[in-house]
Amino acid sequence: MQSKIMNNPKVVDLEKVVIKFAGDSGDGMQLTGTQFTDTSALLGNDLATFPDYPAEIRAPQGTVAGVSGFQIHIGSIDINTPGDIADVLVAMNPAALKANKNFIKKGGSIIINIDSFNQRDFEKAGYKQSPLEDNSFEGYNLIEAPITKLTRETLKDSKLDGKSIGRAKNMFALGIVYWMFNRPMQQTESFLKTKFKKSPDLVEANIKVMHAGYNFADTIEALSSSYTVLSAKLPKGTYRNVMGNQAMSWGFLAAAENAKKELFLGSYPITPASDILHELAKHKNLGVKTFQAEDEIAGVCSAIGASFCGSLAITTTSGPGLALKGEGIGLAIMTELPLVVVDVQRGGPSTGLPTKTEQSDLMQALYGRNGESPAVVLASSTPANCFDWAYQASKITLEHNTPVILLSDGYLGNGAEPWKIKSTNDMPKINPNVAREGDDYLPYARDKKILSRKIAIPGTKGLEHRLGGLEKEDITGNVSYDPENHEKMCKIRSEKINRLSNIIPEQKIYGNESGNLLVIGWGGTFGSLYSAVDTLLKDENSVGLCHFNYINPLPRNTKEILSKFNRIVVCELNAGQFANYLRMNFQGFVFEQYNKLQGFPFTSIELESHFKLLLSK
Amino acid sequence: MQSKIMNNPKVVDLEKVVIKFAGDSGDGMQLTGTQFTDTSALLGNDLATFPDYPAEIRAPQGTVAGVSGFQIHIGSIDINTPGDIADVLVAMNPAALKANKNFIKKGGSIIINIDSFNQRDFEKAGYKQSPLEDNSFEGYNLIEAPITKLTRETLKDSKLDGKSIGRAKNMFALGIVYWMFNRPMQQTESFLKTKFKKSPDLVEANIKVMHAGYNFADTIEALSSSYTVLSAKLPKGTYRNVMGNQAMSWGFLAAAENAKKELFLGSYPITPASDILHELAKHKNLGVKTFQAEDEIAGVCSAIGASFCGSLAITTTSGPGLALKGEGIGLAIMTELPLVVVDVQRGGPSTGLPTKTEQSDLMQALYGRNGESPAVVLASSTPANCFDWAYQASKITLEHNTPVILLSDGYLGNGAEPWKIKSTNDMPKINPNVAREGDDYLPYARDKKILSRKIAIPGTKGLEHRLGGLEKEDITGNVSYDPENHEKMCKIRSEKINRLSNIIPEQKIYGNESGNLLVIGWGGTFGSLYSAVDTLLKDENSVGLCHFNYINPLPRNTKEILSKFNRIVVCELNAGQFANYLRMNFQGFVFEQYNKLQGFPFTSIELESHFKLLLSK
Amino acid sequence: MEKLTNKDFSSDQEVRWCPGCGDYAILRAMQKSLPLLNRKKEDFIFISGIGCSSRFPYYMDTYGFHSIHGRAPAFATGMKLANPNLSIWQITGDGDALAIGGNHFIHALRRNIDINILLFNNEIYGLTKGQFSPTSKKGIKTKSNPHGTTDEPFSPSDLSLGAKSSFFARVVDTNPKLMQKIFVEAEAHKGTSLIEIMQNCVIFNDKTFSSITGKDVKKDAQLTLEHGKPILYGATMNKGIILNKFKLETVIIGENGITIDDILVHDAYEQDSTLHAMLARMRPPEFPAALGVIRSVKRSTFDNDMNSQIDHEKKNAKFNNVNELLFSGDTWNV
Amino acid sequence: MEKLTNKDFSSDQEVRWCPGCGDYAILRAMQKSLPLLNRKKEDFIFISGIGCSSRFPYYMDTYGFHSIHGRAPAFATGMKLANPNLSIWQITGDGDALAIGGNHFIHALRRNIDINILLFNNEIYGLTKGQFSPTSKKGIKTKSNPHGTTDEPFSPSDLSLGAKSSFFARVVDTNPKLMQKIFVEAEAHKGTSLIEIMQNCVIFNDKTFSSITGKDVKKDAQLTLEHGKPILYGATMNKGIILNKFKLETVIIGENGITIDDILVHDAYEQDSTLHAMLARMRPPEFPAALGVIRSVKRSTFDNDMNSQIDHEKKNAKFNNVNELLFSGDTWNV
Ligand SMILES: Cc1ncc(C[n+]2csc(CCOP(=O)(O)OP(=O)(O)O)c2C)c(N)n1
Ligand SMILES: Cc1ncc(C[n+]2csc(CCOP(=O)(O)OP(=O)(O)O)c2C)c(N)n1
Ligand code: SF4
Ligand code: SF4
Ligand SMILES: [Mg+2]
Ligand SMILES: [Mg+2]
Repeated sequence: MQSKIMNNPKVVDLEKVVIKFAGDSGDGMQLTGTQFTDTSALLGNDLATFPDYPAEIRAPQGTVAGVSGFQIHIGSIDINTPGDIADVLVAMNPAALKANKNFIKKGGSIIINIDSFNQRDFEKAGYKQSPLEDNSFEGYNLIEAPITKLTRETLKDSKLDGKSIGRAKNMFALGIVYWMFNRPMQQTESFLKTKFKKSPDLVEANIKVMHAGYNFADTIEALSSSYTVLSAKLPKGTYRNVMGNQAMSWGFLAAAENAKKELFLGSYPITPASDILHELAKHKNLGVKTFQAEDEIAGVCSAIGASFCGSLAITTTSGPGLALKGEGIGLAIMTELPLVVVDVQRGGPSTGLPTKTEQSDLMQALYGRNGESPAVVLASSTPANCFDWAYQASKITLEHNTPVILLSDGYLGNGAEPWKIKSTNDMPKINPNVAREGDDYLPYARDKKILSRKIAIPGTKGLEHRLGGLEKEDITGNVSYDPENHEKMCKIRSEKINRLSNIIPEQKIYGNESGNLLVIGWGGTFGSLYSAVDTLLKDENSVGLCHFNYINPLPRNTKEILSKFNRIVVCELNAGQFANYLRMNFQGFVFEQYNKLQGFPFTSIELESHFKLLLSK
Repeated sequence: MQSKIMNNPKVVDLEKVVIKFAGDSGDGMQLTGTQFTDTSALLGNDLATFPDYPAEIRAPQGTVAGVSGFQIHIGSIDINTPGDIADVLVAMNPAALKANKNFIKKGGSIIINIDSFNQRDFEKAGYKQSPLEDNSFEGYNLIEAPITKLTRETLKDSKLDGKSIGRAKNMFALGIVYWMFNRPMQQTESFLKTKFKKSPDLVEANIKVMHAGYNFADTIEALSSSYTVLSAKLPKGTYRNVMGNQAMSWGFLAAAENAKKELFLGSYPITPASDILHELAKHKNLGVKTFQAEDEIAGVCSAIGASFCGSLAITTTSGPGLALKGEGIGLAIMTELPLVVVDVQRGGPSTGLPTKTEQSDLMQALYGRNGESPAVVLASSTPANCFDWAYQASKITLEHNTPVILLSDGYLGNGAEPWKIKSTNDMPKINPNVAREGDDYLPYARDKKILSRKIAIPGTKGLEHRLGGLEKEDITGNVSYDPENHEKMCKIRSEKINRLSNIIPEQKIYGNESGNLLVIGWGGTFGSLYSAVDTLLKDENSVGLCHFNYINPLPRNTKEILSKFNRIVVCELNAGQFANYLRMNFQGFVFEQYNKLQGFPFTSIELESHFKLLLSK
Repeated sequence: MEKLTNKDFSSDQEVRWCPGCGDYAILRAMQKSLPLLNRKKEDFIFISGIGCSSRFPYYMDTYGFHSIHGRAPAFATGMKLANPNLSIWQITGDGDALAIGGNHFIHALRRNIDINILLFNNEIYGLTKGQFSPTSKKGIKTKSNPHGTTDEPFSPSDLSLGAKSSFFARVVDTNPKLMQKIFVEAEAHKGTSLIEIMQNCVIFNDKTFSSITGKDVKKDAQLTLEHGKPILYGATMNKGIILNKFKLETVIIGENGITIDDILVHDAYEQDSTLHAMLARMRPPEFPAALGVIRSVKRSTFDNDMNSQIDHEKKNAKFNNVNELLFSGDTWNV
Repeated sequence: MEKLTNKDFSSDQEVRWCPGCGDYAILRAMQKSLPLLNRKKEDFIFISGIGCSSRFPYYMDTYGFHSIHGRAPAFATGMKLANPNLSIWQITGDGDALAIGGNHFIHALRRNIDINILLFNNEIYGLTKGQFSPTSKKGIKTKSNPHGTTDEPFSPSDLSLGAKSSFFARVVDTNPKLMQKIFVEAEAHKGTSLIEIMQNCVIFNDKTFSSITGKDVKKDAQLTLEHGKPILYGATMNKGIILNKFKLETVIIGENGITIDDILVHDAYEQDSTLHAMLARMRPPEFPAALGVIRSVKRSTFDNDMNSQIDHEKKNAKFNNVNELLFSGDTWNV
């Protein structure tokens, strides 16, 4: 083996490190990344992760299109994004190096499986010749490890077949990285024991290879030292690592339990929302009913049917699916039934960039239906708080009997971070607004304050009534073509949502409460905006961050916040939809925009430098 | 027979008259109205009509829900709306009287079929006792005609069965009204001869009854005189009477012919858009292909397929159908194919008020799709100009290869007015932007100026290529997941539409070019806004009307216009969607709103009084 | 349980179909059938899409839902999964079920969700004023194709049997007795019970079924199947159906040596749908049209399978409440 | 016309299916078949929905359209109506065609629009990483139901025959020769030609067809139908299918006095689909699975009917251009 140290390795910042594992789709990089994540989490690091994989199940082996990556950001300090740029890259083949060449910090370490750096693989990656021979990676700490060879060597006495031996090489890479960051291997060992419990040979082989990698790193002295990232100073409590889609699923489970409702999901698979269906489908033991419908329309309609019959009913999808659900959502608005619609946004328009992230369904969520059809719109903003927003969406829909659209995105859904586990006992109560047997029931009579009607659930004696999509007569709920009644009902449907702003908390600001620059964001960009603003605040810039989770209605103090800053910039992963929405709602302000439409999150660096520019002008 | 003249009949304004025919759904009021319309049109009156019928095919006979009405406004002056309030009402039963009691001008004439004013019919209409016995209609000219009896009497020797005889009574009413307004009966006679050409008995009977009605009116002297409405001073030319949906259909026929394209319509029936399908289905002789699809999604997708293969392809629907088409429209945006989507709007949300008019699909047209997916949005504004806007939508979509959404509404679609026939030779040329055999074809290469790509039509040798909904690489059109490319393509798709504003005409103002109050409207409200502003202008108020047909992009001089007025009021039959859209696009203006959500058009009177209020403050 | 009557199932809403519409008779038959089912009034839901027929729920004094066009099977599926104790009746038209709603229709049948579907087949779009539907006879002239349709129609029986329908019955709107009988059998059947009702639209497609329902022809044009009984019809029930190789044939008992023993005996319970499909395809003038319960076979239902699975998982549960899940697996304390 | 080869139909785009995916063989078979059709290259369109299989058009150097999920039949219908001279090939998966796209699928078959549909049936959603599909075997464990599906699957043959399919063929992805033969026959058939391809997804549903395609079993587990030929199979072609009353049975020639004359002769042209459906339903272990062209019957096509109607109307035209229409009827001069 050979280790070309092209330069003295710069000392990586031990407060936080970004590591990216990259290889072919078949190289097991997602598993490697997850293992490193779990081990780091157990050590008490704060962290955030983001997987990045191709749209094809298996794109051609060895090509750039086929590269699968997993990025993890760990720190002893507050971590809010998976990091802009990697301190350490593991590249299992030339394509992985090529795909990530702009994502490695100058002077960072690159661990390379040198066995895959041959002419055939260069060509597959679209390199004419070895990228290691020219000067492309001068200034980096290049660690060339013969990972394939040493894995085979390690397992030469194993009973495994060649294919399985080949597959173990990710464990070698993981071993190297464990050594680099001084991490124990027990967590992964016990994981392997559970995962392959039916095949002790596999367990043994994988553990052996991981240790071989670890020992290899220990021996080669490719790095001047190994690093430690101390545990973060997180609030006291029990933690676990959660992905956004998983947290979202669990939030619904918790809400259903606390509302004493059965949870019903009607859904059709679509990237990147399918994992919510997968996650909930696991938990039949908690009574959840998941219905994989024939399409998105059946997904939303079955949920409305279940809602009418008393379930906490949700439907989950991504952009193109939301387009199909518009008519159904309109019916839920007219019939004023509880319903949560989750849109895990991806790149659009049309099929667009299905595995990439974006925030471009906001307008569709607000207006993608015929007629005046206002719905509550919420957005989660970190992988972990997908839990809270699923819970909150459920609470609102059940207590106000009005549909809620909850926006997440591919970045949140697939991203992960540690979550301080809440007990269901500590969550806000949920009191579904339901009529009971014996009530004097008029389907469209309303609570004076919150303006919501009570629903009556089939099976309840004496409350038989008919709902439907034709305009309803106020109070009775009978069909009505009366002109004045229609106008009145349109106003009620909209006012019901506006009144929610009396109930939801005031919008908070992070940083300065007034001053020079107000940074506005919503949904999945929280981490990057927070990091960027945080850095600026450390330099005592006059800046505040106002990040929205309530979109419709907006918090009641929004206007007040806007009026306290000289300059406002709205940052979104779209062409300016929230900025436009603010313009509709608040006249007399100038909303500048900062937008990105590249299928990737903002980097903190690009935000910082843009904000600095704004602050300096 | 009895004619109670409760008052001296006020002399009706001979410049213009509003007449409303109302009766049971089975009473043939639509036919009666159409006949009066056609006759008046042939006499050279300007006019506008509006049918108003129940959502049920036949609601229970004799009830208010079952009343079918047809309103016509004729004049020797410019007529822009079917009128706010009737000068003459024909009420075939008590329900018809009840349904229209607030729509008759104080002192106007009410012709009543007294044979239907009996206790049973009062009750069906929800009257406790005869509305003629109390003082409700004091101050009106009430003409009580025994229409049923006299019809039977007239036909006592006819060979027709009782049912057919009963059905002829609408002709009696028509005869009365023809007499009142001094109209000849020939047009209707020849109409009857064609319509019932297979049954000479029916022809004879209907003509006989109409004459009986005419003679009856001549005899009874219920009216101090009969009236004449002189022919209007319309520009020279050949005229015909057209309904909005018909005009729209014909506009597409003309566009296809001038573009040398086959016309393809993929559609699924829905009120109030179905008549476009019906109209186009008639004209197979002109080569048009109408495909009644299994649903709206197949409607839009078949149209996109036909467009790819070289047709001028359209799909027609109303609000709930547009909701279903969103995903398909997104694909047309990504593939940059020509496509016209017509939405004849009705009352929403959900099934809403299917037979009533509204303008509440604007936001859906602009934003009802996933991702950043801008489409051209146009709106027709009078029944007759539905022709022009269908033509213009076709021209834009074929020349710019980008989908166009054309908004109409139930009021325009079913309304009618005289149309000065244009020859197809006098219409603007249409030059479809198509690649030819031998061209050096790159599917996503663009015209530098208008930014549109060329389409290549299957069957063209050498231009084989693949389209799809995944993000396209600039120039080549290959699938691309490249971040920068995605951002670039999103910008191009939006810029392509913005550039159209260089090509479309500047926005015009009616009335003052600057001053106190700018009235803004769009689409189907033109007639009422124009009438109201016209009246105010006659009183020398400082007011201008800016009525939009181009919604996206907006005309390039819009901002300039806005800045010339002290006050701006945006008037819409929704909760303020265009006002919000203007707020997004133009900051620094105060847009006041005037909205109505009652399933009916604005009346000129309510607009006038509101504008006066604004002008006085 | 209190005894219910048809009055208990009539809502206070005025019925708004055209005079003479076949829908009235179906409504009456339904209101008379429900009391026979021995179920609580509050346990019924009528769910419909959009169409003339889809207004049906408004006239029933039960829980009801007049939803959106074509999607009723999806709503019904959600309802039944949410509460398997309910008796769910879907009302749908030929356009609603087979045009825009075709997909949900076949998927409901495939899954065998335990609901009852009444398909009001009038071979036309009534509510939107008379366009042809996917069951309209090829060539009829309607507003949307004044030159005659070029669409080959679906056969509701073939399509639904192809989609694995476990229960298929057919009736005409002029036979209230048979409707009641079938409604009761449909409710008893576990799984998706599909009932095709040949319904007359007096306004837009009058007499489309007259070759079957016409007073003059009906004795020879209708055949009512009963499980386990020989397949006979005619004024004196002297005509019957036999199977000759692979084809059905009509015969007259007593002629050509035919006796009652030659006549096919109806087996609605046979899993193989081949013969059911052939019987359902019979049409005048060659054959009488088959009415009654043509197919009724046992097959596990979707709602029951899902609930058994949930019960099983609950019994073998790793977690009994959400807290146990939240704190399970790899956690750590700070 | 210039002679084309398979190379002429290979686009410059890199094929991106998983190594070992059944889709590769189908692609190759298609590229070899098209030159046999004697059509111009520019007259082909490949239209697909979304799914692994739906990427197919990118790899064909013809006109192509990778549309949206489930809607390919609707696009194809518009294409064929717009230009009846084109040869249109729809590529679709079991999810694309039978889940979200079920409605367009059955309507295309009913109308008999003249297109060819290749149904890549791998009994799984490949692209979205392995959820069960409407053809997945009941009980299989997938991500979206880790406890085993409770969905009864569609039988593509029953569903499509129930929807009046005029052409139904079946083939396995391991038999390129038969694929080519069927593709050529499909193109020759006027109407909707449906070809079910049993396609292996190595990643998410590997070996789901192994009881049919397994090397060890395939001689006895596959039967290739040919019109007019007796239905024989087995390594030595000594096994056959007979019809016993209403059921199919397998027999061995020479045993129990069975001779070749007892064996059923395949009639793909028979209008009555009963026997086609029965043959298509055969499955191991009781029966071999039927491959080849199972049904191919003449029925007028939707595109042809529409065009004849238009031709007829043009011949009897009241107006020959739009101006004549605009100025027709009641007009007046000012
Ligand atoms: C999304 C949508 N598309 C179209 C319509 C218009 N529409 C309402 S009912 C109907 C068809 C009705 O036919 P059918 O289902 O046979 O019912 P029938 O009126 O004959 O009882 C149509 C096309 C609608 N309401 N919603
Ligand atoms: C509207 C919409 N819903 C869902 C999806 C996600 N999706 C894409 S392909 C697919 C199913 C693929 O299965 P199949 O058609 O069997 O194709 P295969 O991948 O197995 O070839 C799904 C659910 C989508 N792209 N669009
Ligand atoms: S239109 Fe036809 S189906 Fe509808 S209510 Fe009238 S008669 Fe009945
Ligand atoms: S996931 Fe399955 S179907 Fe898709 S490309 Fe891979 S092997 Fe083929
Ligand atoms: Mg119908
Ligand atoms: Mg599949």
